[in-house]
Amino acid sequence: MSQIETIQARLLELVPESSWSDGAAGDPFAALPADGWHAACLAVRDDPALGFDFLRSLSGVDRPADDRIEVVAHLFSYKHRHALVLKTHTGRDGGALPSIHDVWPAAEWYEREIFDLLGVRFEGHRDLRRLLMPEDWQGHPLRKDYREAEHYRGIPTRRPGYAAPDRDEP
Amino acid sequence: MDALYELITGSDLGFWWKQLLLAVLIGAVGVIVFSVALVYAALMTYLERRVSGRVQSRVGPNRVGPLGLLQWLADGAKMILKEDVIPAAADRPLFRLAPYPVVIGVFAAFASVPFGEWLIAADLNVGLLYLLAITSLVVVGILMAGWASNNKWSLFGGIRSAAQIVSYEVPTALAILVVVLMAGSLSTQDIIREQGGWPWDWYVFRQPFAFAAFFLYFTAALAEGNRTPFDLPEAESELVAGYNTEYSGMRFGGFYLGEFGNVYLMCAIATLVFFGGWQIPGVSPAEHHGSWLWQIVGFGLFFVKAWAASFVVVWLRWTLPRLRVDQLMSLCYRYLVPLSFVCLLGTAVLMMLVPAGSLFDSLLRFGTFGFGLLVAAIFFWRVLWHIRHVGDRIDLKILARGVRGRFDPAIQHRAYGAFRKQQKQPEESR
Amino acid sequence: MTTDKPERELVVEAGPEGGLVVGPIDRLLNLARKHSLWYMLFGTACCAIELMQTGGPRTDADRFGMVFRSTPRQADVMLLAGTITYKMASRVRLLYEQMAEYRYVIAMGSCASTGGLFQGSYAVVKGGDLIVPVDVYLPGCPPRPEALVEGLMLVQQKMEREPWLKKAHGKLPQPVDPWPEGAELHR
Amino acid sequence: MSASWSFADAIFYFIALLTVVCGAYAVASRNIVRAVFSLLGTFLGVAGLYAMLSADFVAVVQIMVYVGGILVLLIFAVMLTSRIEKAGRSNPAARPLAASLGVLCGLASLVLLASLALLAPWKQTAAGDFAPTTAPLGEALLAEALLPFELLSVVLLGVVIGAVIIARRDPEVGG
Repeated sequence: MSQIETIQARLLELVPESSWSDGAAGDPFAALPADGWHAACLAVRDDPALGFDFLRSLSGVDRPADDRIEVVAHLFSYKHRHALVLKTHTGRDGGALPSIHDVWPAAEWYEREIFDLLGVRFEGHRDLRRLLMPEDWQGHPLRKDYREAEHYRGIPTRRPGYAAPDRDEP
Repeated sequence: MDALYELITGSDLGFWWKQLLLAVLIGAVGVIVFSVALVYAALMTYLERRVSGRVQSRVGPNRVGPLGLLQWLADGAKMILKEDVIPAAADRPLFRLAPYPVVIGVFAAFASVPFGEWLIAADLNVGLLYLLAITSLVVVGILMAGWASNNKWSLFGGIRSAAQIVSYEVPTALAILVVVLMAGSLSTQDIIREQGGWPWDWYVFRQPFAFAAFFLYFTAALAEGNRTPFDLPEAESELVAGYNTEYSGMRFGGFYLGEFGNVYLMCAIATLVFFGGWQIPGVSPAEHHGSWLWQIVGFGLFFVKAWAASFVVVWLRWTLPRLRVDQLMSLCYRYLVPLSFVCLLGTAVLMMLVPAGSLFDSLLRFGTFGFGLLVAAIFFWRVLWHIRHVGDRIDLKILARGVRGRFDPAIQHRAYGAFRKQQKQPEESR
Repeated sequence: MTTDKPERELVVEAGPEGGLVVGPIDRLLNLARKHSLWYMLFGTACCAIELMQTGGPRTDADRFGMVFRSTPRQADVMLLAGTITYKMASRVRLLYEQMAEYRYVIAMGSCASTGGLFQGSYAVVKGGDLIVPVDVYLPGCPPRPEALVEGLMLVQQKMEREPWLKKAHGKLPQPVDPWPEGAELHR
Repeated sequence: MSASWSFADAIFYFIALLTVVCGAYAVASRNIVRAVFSLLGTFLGVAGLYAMLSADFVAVVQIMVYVGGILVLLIFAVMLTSRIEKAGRSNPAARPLAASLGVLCGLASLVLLASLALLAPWKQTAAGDFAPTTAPLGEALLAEALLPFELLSVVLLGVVIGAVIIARRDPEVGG
C-alpha cells in the first residue's frame, strides 16, 4: 500500500464524511463539508498515524459557476514526511467557515488574507481584520466578479488619461 | 582678557563707563567663544562626514568649497531656512526651550577650554569641575526634548540618554580625578603647566594607573557624548532619531551642533588632561609665556592633538557596532566604575610611596611610555596586517605617495592597475 | 475628488521673459540649500535597495552633501522608492505632511511614477503624484544609482532656479498638491 | 557701601529673580513636568548666587550634583508617577485645601524670614578679594570636619546598600 493510500484509508476512518478525489490534474485531495472542517483538521493533526503538524498553505478559490468559494489547506507532516490536501467550501454570499487558527496558529494570517481577498468569514477567529488591503476597502478583490471603484478615498484607481489593461472582464 | 580687565578697572573713567566697558568686554568674550565653539562643532561635522566617507571607501562631501570644507556652512544655512515644525500635541514651551540647555551646556563649557596658553576665556580655579558640571545641563535639555515632543521614540531616546549620561559621568569624573590628584589642581591651565612637552612628561605616561585612566576616560566620555558604540539614544534602527525625532530646522541644528561640540569638548579635555595640552617639547613654560611664536605653535599643537583624538572618535563610530542597553549599563557599573576606583586608589598609593623625581619614578614613567609605544606599535602593525590581507584593493604605495598620488593619474594607474584588471576580466569572460 | 491630471510645470517656466529673476541673496541661499539636500530614509519596495546603494561607495551621494535622515522632520527630499499600495498610501501622505518646508519629492522608478508593472493591480496606487506633489520623475525598474543621483541633481537644479524669498512667502506656484487642505486620507 | 548699582548688582538681582520666579513656578504650576523642569532655573540661580559669594567650588558642585544628578532623578521619578497621563493638571498642590495650606505656610515663613532679616544686626564688611576655596575646603573636610565627614559617608553607604537590597529581585520568585 502506497503512502497516499495509507493516508486515504486512515482519513476515511477518522472523517467518514470526507470524499476522496485522486486529483486528476494535481495532488489527490479530500473534500469536506464546512461543518466538519474544524474537527477534521484537529483529527488529522492529532492522529499519530497522520500527524500533520505543519500547515504549508491555506488558500481560497472563487468558483462563481458553482456559487461557492473553496478553501484549500496544504498539510505536511514533519514526523512522517507525507503531505495531504484538504478542501472545503462555503457559499459566496456571506459564507462562513470555522476558523482553524487554534489547530495551526499559522492559519491566523492565512485566514485574514482569505477574508480580505475573498470575503469568507472565519468564525472563532480572534482578529479577523483585512490583511493586505486598507481596512475601509470596499469589496473583495480576488472574487471573479469584483469591480473596482473609481476612487479610493479620493485617489483615482486608474491613472488619469492612461490606457490601462481592462480589469473589468469577468 | 586679564590685561583688558586691568586696563578698564585701572583707568580713570567714570564708574558707569567702567561698568559698561566691562559688560561689553564680557559680552565680546562670550560672542567670540560662542563663535569659535560653533565653528569647531561645525568643522567636527565635516570631519565626521569625510572620515566616514573614507572608512566606507567613499569620498564624502567635496562640492562646497575646497575639499568640501564649507559643507557646514551650507548645512547651517539650510537648517535656518527650514520650517520650524512644532507638533500639535507637543508641550509647546518645553519643546521650544529644550535645545537651549543643550547648546548652553556644551558651548558654555568652551569658556574654560584652553586653546593655547593665552587663548582661554576663563581660567577658572575649578576649571575641570566646571567642565564636568556645566555639560550636565545637556541631560536636562535632552530629557526636556524627549518629554515635550510627545512622541514615544523621543521619550525612549531622552530617557536612555539621561540614564546613560548620568551613569557615565561617574567613571569620567573618577578617571579625571586621577590626574587631578597628580596635579593637585582643578585649573585646566595648571594641569597643562604641570606636564611637559615631551610625551613622557604627559600625564598619560606618568604611571600605569594614569595610562589606564586615560582609556577609562575615553570610553566613558564616548558614552557621555552619545557616540557610537554607545549611541543608543539616537539609534535610528530602533528609535527613528531618538530625542530629536520631532525637531526640524534650527532647533534640530542646536542638538546637532551640541552633539558635535561635545565630541570636540571631550577630545579637548583628553588633550589637556592626558596629552600635555599646548606644551611644546623643549620649550620651558617661561619661554613659552612671553613669545607670540610659541603661543601660535602651542595653539597649533593643541589643535592637532585634539583633532587627532576627534579623528579616533569618528573612526570608532564608523567601525564598531552598537551595544545593547543592558550591556551599556553593565559595562559602566560593573567594569568602568570599579576600575576607575582602582586607578584612583593606585595613584594615591603611588604618590605616597614614590617621591617625585626619584629613580623609581623615572622608571615608572619611562616604563609606561615604553609600554604605550609597544601598544601603539602592535596596534598599527595589526592595522597594516589587515590592510595587506584585504588583497590588492588598497595599495600601501598610494598612501605612501601622499597627496600627490591622489591626483596624479599616472600614479593612480600604477597603484590601482592590478585591481582594475582583476575587475574587468570577469565581465569580459561573461 | 481630484481626477484631473496634476499640472507639473516647473516653477521656472512660470515667470516673465522665460524665467524668473533670481536675486543675489536668493542665489546665495539656493547655493546653500542645494548643497545640503538630506533625503528621507524611506522605501516602499525594491527601489529602496538601489536607494541604499546610492549612498554607497560607487555613487556616493554624500559628495553633494546628501545624507539620509531617518526622521521626516529633518529631511528635505522624499524619495518614493518603490510600489505604493493603497494601504501604504496614507502613510506616505502622512510622512510627506510631517516633513518641514521646504520639501521635494522624487518619484523613483516606474511604480512610483505611474504604477508601472502593477498598472492592472487592485492594490497599487497608480503613481505617487496621485497622493503627493511630485517634483522629479525617474524612469527605471528600478533606476540605477547613477540615475537616482541624476534625479537628485535635477532637484538641485530646480532649487537653484527658484526665487527662494518669494517662494517662501507663497507667491510662486508650487507643484500641484493633489490633496488639498482638509482632504481625508489618514485618520 | 555706595547706593549706586554696579554691573555686578544687576547680575545679582537678575540671578535672584531667576531663582525666585523659577521656584515659584515650580510650586504653583499645575503641570508637574514643567514644575520639575523649572527647578533647573532655581538650581542654576542658586549656583550663580554661590559664585557671586566667591564660593566657586560650591557653585560648581551645586550644578554638578543638583542639575546633573538630583534634577534628573526628580524628572525620572515624576515620569514614573501615575498622574503623568494628564500632565496638564498633574500637580495636586493646585487643590484648594492643599493650596491654601501651602500659601499659609509660605506666608508664615516669609514673615519669619523678613522679620529676621530686618531685626538682625547685620555686620557689614568690605567685599574681600576673590580667593579660591577648593584647597581650604578640602583641608577642612579632611582635618577639622573629618569625623562628621566620615560619619556621613557611612550613612550614605548604608543608604546605598539598603537601596540595592530593596531593588534586588529575588531570584527564586521571578527571573
